[in-house]
Amino acid sequence: MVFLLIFVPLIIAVAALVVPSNRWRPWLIPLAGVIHLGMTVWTLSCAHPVAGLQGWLALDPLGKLVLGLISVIFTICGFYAPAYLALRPERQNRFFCACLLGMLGMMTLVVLSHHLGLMWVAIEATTLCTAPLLFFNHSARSLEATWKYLLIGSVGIALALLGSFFLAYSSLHAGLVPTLLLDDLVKMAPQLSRPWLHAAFVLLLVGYGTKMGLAPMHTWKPDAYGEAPGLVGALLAGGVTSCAFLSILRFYQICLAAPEAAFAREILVFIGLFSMAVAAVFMVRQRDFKRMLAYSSVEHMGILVLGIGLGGLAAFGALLHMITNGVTKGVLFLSAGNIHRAYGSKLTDDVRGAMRRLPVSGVTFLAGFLIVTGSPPGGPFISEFTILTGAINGGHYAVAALYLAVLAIVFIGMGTTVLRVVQGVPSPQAASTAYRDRPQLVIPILIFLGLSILLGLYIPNSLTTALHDAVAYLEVKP
Amino acid sequence: MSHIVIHIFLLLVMPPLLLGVIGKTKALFAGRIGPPVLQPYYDLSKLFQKGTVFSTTTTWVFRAGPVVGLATALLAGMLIPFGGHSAPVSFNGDMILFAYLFALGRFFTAAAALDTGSAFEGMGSAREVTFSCLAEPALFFGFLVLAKLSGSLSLTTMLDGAFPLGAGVAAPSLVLVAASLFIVLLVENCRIPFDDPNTHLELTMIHEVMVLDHSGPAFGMILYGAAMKLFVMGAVLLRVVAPFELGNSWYDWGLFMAGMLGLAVLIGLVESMMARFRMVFVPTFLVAACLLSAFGVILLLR
Amino acid sequence: MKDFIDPILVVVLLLNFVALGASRLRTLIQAVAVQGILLGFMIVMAHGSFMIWVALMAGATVALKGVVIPRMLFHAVREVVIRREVEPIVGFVASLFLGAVGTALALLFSKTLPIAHDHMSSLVVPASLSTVLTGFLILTTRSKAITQVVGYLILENGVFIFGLLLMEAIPFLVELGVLLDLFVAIFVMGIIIHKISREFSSVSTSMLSELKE
Amino acid sequence: MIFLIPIFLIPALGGIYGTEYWSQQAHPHNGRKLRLFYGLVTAALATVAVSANAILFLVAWEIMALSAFFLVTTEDEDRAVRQAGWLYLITTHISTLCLFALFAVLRVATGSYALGPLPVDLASPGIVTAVFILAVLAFGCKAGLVPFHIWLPSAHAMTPSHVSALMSGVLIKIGIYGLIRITSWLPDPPVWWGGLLLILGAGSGVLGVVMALGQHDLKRLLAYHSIENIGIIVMGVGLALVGRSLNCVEWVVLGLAGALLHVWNHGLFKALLFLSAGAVIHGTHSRDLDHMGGLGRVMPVTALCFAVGAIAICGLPPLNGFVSELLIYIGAFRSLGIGQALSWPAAAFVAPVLALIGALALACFVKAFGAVFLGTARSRHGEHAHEVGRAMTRPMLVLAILCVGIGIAPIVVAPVLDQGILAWILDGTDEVPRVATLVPLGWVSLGSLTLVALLGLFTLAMRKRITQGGSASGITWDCGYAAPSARMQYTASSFAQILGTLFGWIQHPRVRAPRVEAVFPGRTTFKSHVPDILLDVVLKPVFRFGAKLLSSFRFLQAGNIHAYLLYIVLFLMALLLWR
Repeated sequence: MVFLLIFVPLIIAVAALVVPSNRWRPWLIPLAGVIHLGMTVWTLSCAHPVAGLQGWLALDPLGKLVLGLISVIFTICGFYAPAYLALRPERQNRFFCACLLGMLGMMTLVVLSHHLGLMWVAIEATTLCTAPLLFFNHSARSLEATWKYLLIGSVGIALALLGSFFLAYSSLHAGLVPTLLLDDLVKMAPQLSRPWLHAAFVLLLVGYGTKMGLAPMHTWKPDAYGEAPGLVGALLAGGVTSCAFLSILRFYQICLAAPEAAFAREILVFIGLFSMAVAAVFMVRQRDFKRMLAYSSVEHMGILVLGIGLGGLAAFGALLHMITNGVTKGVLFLSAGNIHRAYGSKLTDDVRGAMRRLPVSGVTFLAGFLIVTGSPPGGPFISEFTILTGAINGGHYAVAALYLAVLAIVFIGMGTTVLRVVQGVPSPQAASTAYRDRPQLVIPILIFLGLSILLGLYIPNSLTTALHDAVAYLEVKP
Repeated sequence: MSHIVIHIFLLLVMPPLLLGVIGKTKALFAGRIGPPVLQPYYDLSKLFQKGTVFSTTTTWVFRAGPVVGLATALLAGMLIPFGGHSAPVSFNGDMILFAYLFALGRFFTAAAALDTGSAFEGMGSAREVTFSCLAEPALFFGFLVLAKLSGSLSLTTMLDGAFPLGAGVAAPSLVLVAASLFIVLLVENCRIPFDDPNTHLELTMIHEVMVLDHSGPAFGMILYGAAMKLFVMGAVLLRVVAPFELGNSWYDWGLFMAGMLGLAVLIGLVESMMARFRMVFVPTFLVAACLLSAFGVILLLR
Repeated sequence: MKDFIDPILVVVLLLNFVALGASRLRTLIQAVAVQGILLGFMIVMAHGSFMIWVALMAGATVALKGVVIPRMLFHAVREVVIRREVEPIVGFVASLFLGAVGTALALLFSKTLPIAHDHMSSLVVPASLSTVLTGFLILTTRSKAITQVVGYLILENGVFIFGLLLMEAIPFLVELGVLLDLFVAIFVMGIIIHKISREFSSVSTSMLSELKE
Repeated sequence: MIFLIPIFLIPALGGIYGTEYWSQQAHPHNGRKLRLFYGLVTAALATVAVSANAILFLVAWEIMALSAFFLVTTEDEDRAVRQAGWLYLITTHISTLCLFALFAVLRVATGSYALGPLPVDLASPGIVTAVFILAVLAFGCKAGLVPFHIWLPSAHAMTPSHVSALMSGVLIKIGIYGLIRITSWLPDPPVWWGGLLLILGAGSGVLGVVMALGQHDLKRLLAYHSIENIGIIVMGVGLALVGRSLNCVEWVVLGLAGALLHVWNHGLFKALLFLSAGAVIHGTHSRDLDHMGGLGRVMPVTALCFAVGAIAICGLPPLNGFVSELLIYIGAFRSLGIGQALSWPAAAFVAPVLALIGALALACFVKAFGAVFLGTARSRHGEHAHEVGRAMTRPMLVLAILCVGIGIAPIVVAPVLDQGILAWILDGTDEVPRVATLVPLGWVSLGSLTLVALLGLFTLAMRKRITQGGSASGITWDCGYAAPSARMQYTASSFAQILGTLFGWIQHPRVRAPRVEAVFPGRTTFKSHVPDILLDVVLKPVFRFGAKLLSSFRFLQAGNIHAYLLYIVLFLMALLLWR
């Protein structure tokens, strides 16, 4: 089963390279999504532990959350893909489809791998798969974005590799058998050499933080999200970043087991707040609404890291936030993609009155904005509120105050841009483009939106249990 | 019961007399003989006989102005103790009703003035409402002092001359309040030096300019209501300044009437001796009145 | 065998300085290629015995880092570059100075970390760190896209040097995966450089600053 | 409970009104949307008022806030509407964030999301104070208390009128509801809480009415009066809170009864005023006071209703506004009996402040009423006005009758107020006096009835005299000027001019006045505009500066990949040196 989860998308990716028809090929994406989702559901529901390759691959409670999330996001995005690609008949989509599917396989591998080296390989592979996706538009701007993404991402990940080596060396130094197997490392964590562990954690945080888009390593994000199709943005912001987050969690787990919690928490809280603040700074007076979404992603990655750093209830909130944010980002990126298609521009100078021009996408864009900024009754509201409660519960009053202040600035900054886009009257040339909201293009968005609101109103028991399991798994007591 | 009848009788009959006394005082002071003291009664009866002219721009508001003005003044009069006698209507918080009744009257008088659509009347009503904005706090500071001194929330007991805290505590505050109330009285009843009821220069008037367009019985009602307002406020001031009682209730009535006439003479004297202030100084004096009575409150803080 | 590692590491460090001081693209790429080949040798030496997978690993490293990737880069240079100078943002002398400072820092920093002396040469950690820093230096101070690729390669070399300490811990498959990833990354970068040169008729990344706030 | 009645009453009446005011035929694009959110906001309001769980409260709260946002932006093609909506959205979101913090603190203190009184043993002073401050911030934003009122004028002015009625009549009251609820849960309030509320209330009251005086947009004017009335209500709450700290039950009863009754009353008469204003706007298609005039003759019902609302809002007898202000007044005067040296003047200053507010409100409403309904039309807008249909007049009449009803027979509502007060005083084991025993409501009724009787009598008398004496009609006497025109009337702006100069230091009017140079000056214009002191004079420049400051960090993301890589190195080194 474990292998199937990884290889089915890869096989379909190969098939995508082979299928000749530009028109039918995109349908492989929802097909892969559905199969993957089905297998995921089956895996999640079966009781016995899923593992393979002598502990190299295993599905732990954290992995379950992320696996479910990426599978759902990919499937919904998958159904959006054929309609989107049909809008771009002039573009050859062979590599696009293949890379998308390859990305799914690699993300699954990241989630499942319990060997830190293997995980590194998988994450680098997602980076490489993403590059052609970003380049889909073949414009000078997209070229530039791809270059920056690739170089910054690779450099960051190289640091993560160094960090992984440091970690292995810390076990070696302690006179243990050097290993990169997660479970072994957690077990022997208390004996690990502290200076090496510290250095390793910092390197890994910077490395995978680059991939996740934490400030100040986030610089590729606005460029990449700004130039990529909305579909890719949704997958990056909801899926790939979650995978990077997961990999940070893996190392955090080792730190907690070490026990070096104080050190790790301090750094995570600092980076979290710093990312939120940087995102807020750049969201103010942002004219490009896709770049704005990128900064929003930076902000929410900051929230995730902050919540984990605060620990306890806030960690629960952070894991929930990973899911709610991922789903809501789907709403935002796909809506933004539609708006971009309809207006042929993503600058607020040109884009006005989206609610009139695109009755569905415009409204979902606005709704997504409100939900992602934490307005009840959206999913992020519950998670952000839980993180706040966790912060106050832990006595971090200053952190809570900063958190709220940044949320307010972000709301103001983001709202200015979003309202400019959705309200008002569209210009005549915007109304004349061929694009119209079609069911295929909006139903995936509506599903995302429905999920997002549902999570705000009602969290299923199974999800709550899964989250509690994950927190318990993460915050092992030494 | 008989006291209530007397109260109502005095309230209905005596107000124009005050106007007559003021006019006579001014005339005598200027060395003229002046109109008879009862002249206001003649004026009123003449006005009530006359026909009325209504402007084509006016509505029911214009007609309501005089009616409300008179009715509120009358009702307010019922709340005030005349001399040592308690008011016919007295309950906790009646001073607020007292103040707000005049406000209601003002609302309609000013609205009626605006109803004519004339710039002059508009000017008058603007001035009226503006100056009352400053007069009201002064009045309420005064009430605060009285209520604190008497430990009561009703005008009758507030003004009964008994001060549980002792006259030594009361006197300084009362002097300040009396001064403040006198200013308020002059302003609210459009007397010199704040307003000139006799001038013909519309631009300089406050109250008179508001009623330029009223005629006949309506105008009569306005004059009557204005006189009653003067009377009622005078009665309050009188009790603050001189809360004396003679012991015999009938003598008390006599003392009250004498006091009111004395007050009228005082107003006449003030009007004769002072020139009208420039309009821009009126607010300054009202603020001063506010401060006077506010100091009255502060003195009680000891 | 392990005794040879130290001298080789010194050569690697010297190559860092060559890379920093190189004014011609060819020199730069050649320096990296030599570094790659030395890395392959060191794998064998670090392990101390000839096993099949060690030989395979070393062979793959030499082939990729020493031959294939440098050839790809040379090809790219021939293909797209009109001017074959390095075009530094910070001058060569200054870069060399910074590189020296970086190496000193790396030495100092590795002093603060406890090192298992009996296990391996004491030069591995500082050499690795200083190579990483050199990589960063080239990445941040050279304006051409190709030089940045080279910088990335040097950075990776630094990481690989550290990996010498952990031959037992890192399974063969993972090593191969890492190498494969590296290769694909460079390959994709090469493609992009090609596209950039067509798009902008220059490979200087200073042209690539269209996307900004 | 007390809040539910207006929550259901006013939207219902507004809904009927809306069928004509914003009919589907006239507004095909947004009519449906408007009605959807109108219903949604009502439901959410009711949910907020009954919810006993923090999460439910927040969800309902936000649905309410967002629906109101969509109501405000009904006509989003208009730039001013968009700005108003945006401003509203920012403030309401900040209020929501404060609520987040509030409920998070409560949750930490009690360990659950259930809302209820905070047990004394769990309440450390720090937590209680934090909750109180956050409550003032959050609910103050919603209620439009100065200095959190910035959103209110433009939001009220830009919405359809029945929505303004709903917002002003009910929505902002939910802020008061929250404040009253939260304060009732907290044990042992210190005196400064009440003092703070008194000061904020007084500030809102005076500032609101002074700003209202400067307006010449009818609905903005009404909106500023909402701020004023919220101030009055908060003063009542503050009085009650001070009373609770000092164990003076009478203050509590009077202050809270006044506040609660004023919540009702303001709901009634402000809704009435907004609906009347809506009728005027429907008839004239303008909101500018200086364009109107003389509508009393063409729109008699509306004029009557507006007059009733105006009298009620000024707190004049015999209408309902008087009763609630009377309660607060008596509460303030009662404080005089208490011997404590510094507490009674603090409470007692409420009385003169209320008097000042009342007088200013009167000035303002004479201005508004006069400028809209009296005199003659000042522009084309006014000339084409017509009376509105029954669907609009009937709800207004119902509200007017209710205003009169409460004014004349306040005793009817006293038991309900008693219930509310008992619910607020949780530890009310000792005897709580009834409202009716503290305030002579019977006398008030008697006074009001006498007044009405006198009015009737005098009216009859005058009518008789007039018919006997004969009457004629002619044009207004203009002191002999031969060619009067409608434009020579005193305008709303000129009406408020003297007060404007008195309060110029608060209003900061922006005036563009012509200089008269020649003997026969040419055509010229005069413009004045009173910006909101906090928003336009203080906050906007601050925000602009803030945005500029933040934008100055833009250079960090200048597109240079070398710089980006450098950030990574530097950050890495900084973190390595962290310990």
